[in-house]
Amino acid sequence: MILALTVIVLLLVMVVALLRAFAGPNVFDRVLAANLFGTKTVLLIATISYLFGSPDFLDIALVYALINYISVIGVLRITELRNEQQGADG
Amino acid sequence: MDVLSYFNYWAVVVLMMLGFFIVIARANLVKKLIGLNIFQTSVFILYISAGKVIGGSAPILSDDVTLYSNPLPHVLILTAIVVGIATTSVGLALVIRIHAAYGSVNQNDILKQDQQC
Amino acid sequence: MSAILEPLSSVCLLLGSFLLLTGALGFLRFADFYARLHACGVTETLATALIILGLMLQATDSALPQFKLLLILLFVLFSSPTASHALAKAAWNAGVRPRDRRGRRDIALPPGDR
Amino acid sequence: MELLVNIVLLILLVATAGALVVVRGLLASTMLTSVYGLLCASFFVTMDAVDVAFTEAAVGAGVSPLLLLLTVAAIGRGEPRPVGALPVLAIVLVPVTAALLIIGTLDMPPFGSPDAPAHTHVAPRYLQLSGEEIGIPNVVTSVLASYRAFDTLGEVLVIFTAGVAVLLILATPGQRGSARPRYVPDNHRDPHTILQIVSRILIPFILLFALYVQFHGEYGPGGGFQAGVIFASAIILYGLLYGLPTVCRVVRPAVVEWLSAVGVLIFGITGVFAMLSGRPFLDYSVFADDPVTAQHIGILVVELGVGITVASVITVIYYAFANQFETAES
Repeated sequence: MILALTVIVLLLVMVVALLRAFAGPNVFDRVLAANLFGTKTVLLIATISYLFGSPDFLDIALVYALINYISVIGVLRITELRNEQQGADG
Repeated sequence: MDVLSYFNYWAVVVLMMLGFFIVIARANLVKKLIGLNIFQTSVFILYISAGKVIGGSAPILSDDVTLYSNPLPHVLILTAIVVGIATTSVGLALVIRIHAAYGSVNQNDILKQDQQC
Repeated sequence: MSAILEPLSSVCLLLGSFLLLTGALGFLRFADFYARLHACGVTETLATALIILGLMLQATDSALPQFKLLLILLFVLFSSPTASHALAKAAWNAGVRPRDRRGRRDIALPPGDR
Repeated sequence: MELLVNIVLLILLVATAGALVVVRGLLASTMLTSVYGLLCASFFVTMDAVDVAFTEAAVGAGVSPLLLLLTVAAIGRGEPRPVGALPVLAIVLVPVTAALLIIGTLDMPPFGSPDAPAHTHVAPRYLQLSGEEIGIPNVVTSVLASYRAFDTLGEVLVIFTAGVAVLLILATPGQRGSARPRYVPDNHRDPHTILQIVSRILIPFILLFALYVQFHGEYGPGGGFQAGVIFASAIILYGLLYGLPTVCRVVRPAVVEWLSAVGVLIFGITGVFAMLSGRPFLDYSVFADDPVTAQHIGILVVELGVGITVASVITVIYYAFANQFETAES
């Protein structure tokens, strides 16, 4: 029961993150939204795995946590390097 | 007719059409590739939906489970995803080369430049 | 044993869910990027920890799920604040500045902070 | 509950795709692609496709947005252009196709019904007999690496070919392979100490986890494809934080290019090995007297080949793209 409630809350938060990802206004808001979305997905998968009683899903949650971190860092570094280059050129 | 039993298929159709729309309606080549990706994932979703059995569990054999989802679509799609990223990267590489040659990734600009030659 | 663990787990999950909701509300409503980052960056780490703790307190047959959850928790505790830090720094370097309460214009900063 | 999660996720997916149609900026599109990948992967989890979710998480939410972003960075974000003429052709064509497809879906078996045609042929055999014949719990791995290993060999070859193609397309004249770095990033201005230290702590664990996924694929979700992508993403993380020249010193481009061929060769030689003993291609029974042990060895070797190829091809692709990006403006 309480797990189902948590899942619903998580889905709600995912909807909010998605709204922010659509709205922007700048790219960092979208990155933040994607990051929030990623951590919520980790929790969602973990909770679902208990709700449905299949602990194999936890490996996936772990992968999500890793990938989420890597992609956020990647996005930031690439945008930053781009700005540096453009700053050097302009 | 039970709407819920067709909901997955319709979502697939909508996704596929959104991808299709991006591919034909947007002139930017990167955007076209994103559209192609959406198209591709809609096919993945179709396969995986077809493999689901209600009440089944993940196809990892265990003594206390009797009903499993179909493993065959999983195998096909698992490899298709990795192949998909490999082919997408070929497409992106081509986009980079096109940009180097034409100075643009907009299909209309590229066509215009081609006509001038 | 489970008579203690079960309510404890529920409390953790509920508290975590509540924090998530508040964070999401702030993320949606706040005026500028840094306020939004603050809203979800701060709540996120605690909420994640609470929810994972709540799940760990759920009864299972073996200890393996608990161990995996612990790994997830450790990873999130490391990576989530780092990601928030990186985001704030990148946004600052890119020229995003805090805004006033209505989100209309940038707040004037002392010259040294620009 | 299961159904509710399923429906909500699908609606979110459609909404994200819709936003991708509307949003014009390429950076914004890339971030939405990442969210799309995460949603897709969550959906696969609710559909019990754990292995697929694993792969989609690593690819759709990790590698694919990064490559897109590197491309966008290499070609420049692109100036906002005036909205062109209404795409009349698309607006006419898309609803017609959609209508036809929806009519087509009405003939499909209801979602999730256990007696759909897809579940009555071949699949029951895999589910019932793979436990005895192959002896490993994860049916997806049995099918992937044993029953349909030839199919998988084809997929691995496609991935290898894609890697070669990217190298060929992006190789600039006078430079053997495009992955040789020329640009040295200015790390003094912005050293990113916190990021570097945290990532330095995390990277060994990511690599360890990749190995766990690689060798645990017989018992739980995982296998060569997933492990390869996770391994490569750890290398990508290192490269992004320490710069392309540094990561090229740690993982030499020439070695990676070579390894991508080695993986395919391991897979192929496993097959040829069986032929040498007079058995069909990719028949694992030559490896041991006990058929189940033989299957175990065969699957382990084949998955290793897959893992090596996938990891190195994705690293090669990353090198090629990152080099384009870092040399793009200078």
